[in-house]
Amino acid sequence: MAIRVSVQTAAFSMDAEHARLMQGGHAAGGVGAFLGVVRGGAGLRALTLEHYPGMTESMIGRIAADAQARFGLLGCTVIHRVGRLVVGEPIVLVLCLAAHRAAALDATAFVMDWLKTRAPFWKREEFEDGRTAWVDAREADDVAAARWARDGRPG
Amino acid sequence: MAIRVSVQTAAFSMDAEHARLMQGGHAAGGVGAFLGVVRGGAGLRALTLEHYPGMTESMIGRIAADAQARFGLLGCTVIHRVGRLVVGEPIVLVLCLAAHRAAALDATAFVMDWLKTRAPFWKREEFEDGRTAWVDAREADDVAAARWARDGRPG
Amino acid sequence: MITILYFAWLRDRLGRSSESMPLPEGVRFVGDVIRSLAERDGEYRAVFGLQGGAIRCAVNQEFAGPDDGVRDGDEVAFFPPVTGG
Amino acid sequence: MITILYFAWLRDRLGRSSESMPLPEGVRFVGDVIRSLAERDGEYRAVFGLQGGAIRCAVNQEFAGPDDGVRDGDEVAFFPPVTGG
Repeated sequence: MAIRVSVQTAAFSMDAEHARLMQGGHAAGGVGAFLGVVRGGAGLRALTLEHYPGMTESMIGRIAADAQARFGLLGCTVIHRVGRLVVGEPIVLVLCLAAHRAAALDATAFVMDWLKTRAPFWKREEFEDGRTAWVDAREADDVAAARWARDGRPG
Repeated sequence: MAIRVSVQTAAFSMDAEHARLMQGGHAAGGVGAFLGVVRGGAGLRALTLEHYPGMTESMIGRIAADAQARFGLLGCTVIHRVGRLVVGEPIVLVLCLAAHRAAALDATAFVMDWLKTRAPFWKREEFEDGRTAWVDAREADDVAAARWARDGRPG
Repeated sequence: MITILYFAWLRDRLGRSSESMPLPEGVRFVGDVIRSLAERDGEYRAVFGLQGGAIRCAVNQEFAGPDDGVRDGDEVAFFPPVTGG
Repeated sequence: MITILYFAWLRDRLGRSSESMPLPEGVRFVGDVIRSLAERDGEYRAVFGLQGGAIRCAVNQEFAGPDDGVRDGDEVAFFPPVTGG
């Protein structure tokens, strides 16, 4: 089981990450994935993402390890970008490798839900008119994460 | 809403398909994805995929349109390879673009479940010892697809 | 005339991927087509007689069952349960 | 000494991203640290007094609540609710 966590300013390649993940062997039947992008609207121009170096990587690693145990993953890659990202740019990539598609896709949802609520990132919005504002945490994200809580929560 | 369906022998690029899908505009928050690969084991060397040209494309197009309506997708790409594919090679790529991650990931599972049960593909296994055998349909796939049946089934 | 297509192990066993034939007298449904094919010799009888339950059908590229109609000019396909994805 | 880190709007409002300070007499829990910061002037009072409910904490990079302990040498971080992904 290969867990790969990266917090970086650079863009990422799904193809390259998939190729790296597949080195894990031949028992895999598929990769579930989510790629989050900066959603536009209401005059938004860009987001600037800030994080807590050290804690971010350890929290994401723990979430990935929990997903591996819970869904029997053969590999899990989480790449989260920080810095300034304009509308449409990728922010986050989660890849979960499993023998079967249901585990791969459920694990992807699990990792995203916990990433939203337990990984120390913050977003500052930057609008076309030059205004900036910190994004509030969404209560909906806590609800989404709580649905996995039967077996305890990451972190 | 851009639906793209391709049945092809050639490999595909997730990065290229993601870039194409994102041309749909700036309301998107993320892409749910599943990439299926040839799973090894029990001496398997390769699969040869055969399909029903014409019917395949129309069935997949219908499944994608159903997913769009049900989950409010902003775009959906389904690429399915045919021909001979060795263990570890990608078979199928589903990308679902949505405003929010839950819709994107649920739609991806929906498309995969119906693809397994309603798209006319058949697989012939080829083993290391030269033996070949047609793959039987899995009853589990019918069960997976049936969980979406509340609002009727594609096809 | 109707066009009949065979896929996967049906094609292998029957030794052909398609054929054209006049719509036989009295044949109005998919079930009638299956019965008329089962009346042939050799592999046809084995495939469409005993193993009928493992065969799926499409008429004009839509999934169809034994009670669905077949008309002159139709494309009728027979194949095993699908295994895509 | 403890190290205190501030992130996001806390850093903006307090005008610093970190500081070191001796562990004050009688301070044993996160809640004690928050109260001692709220006793400072200006923005500190506003941030740690009135707005305390909107602030999250980590001790040595683990999420922590007001009842969690703080010891000499710890890294204590204050930040708004997280918004990753």
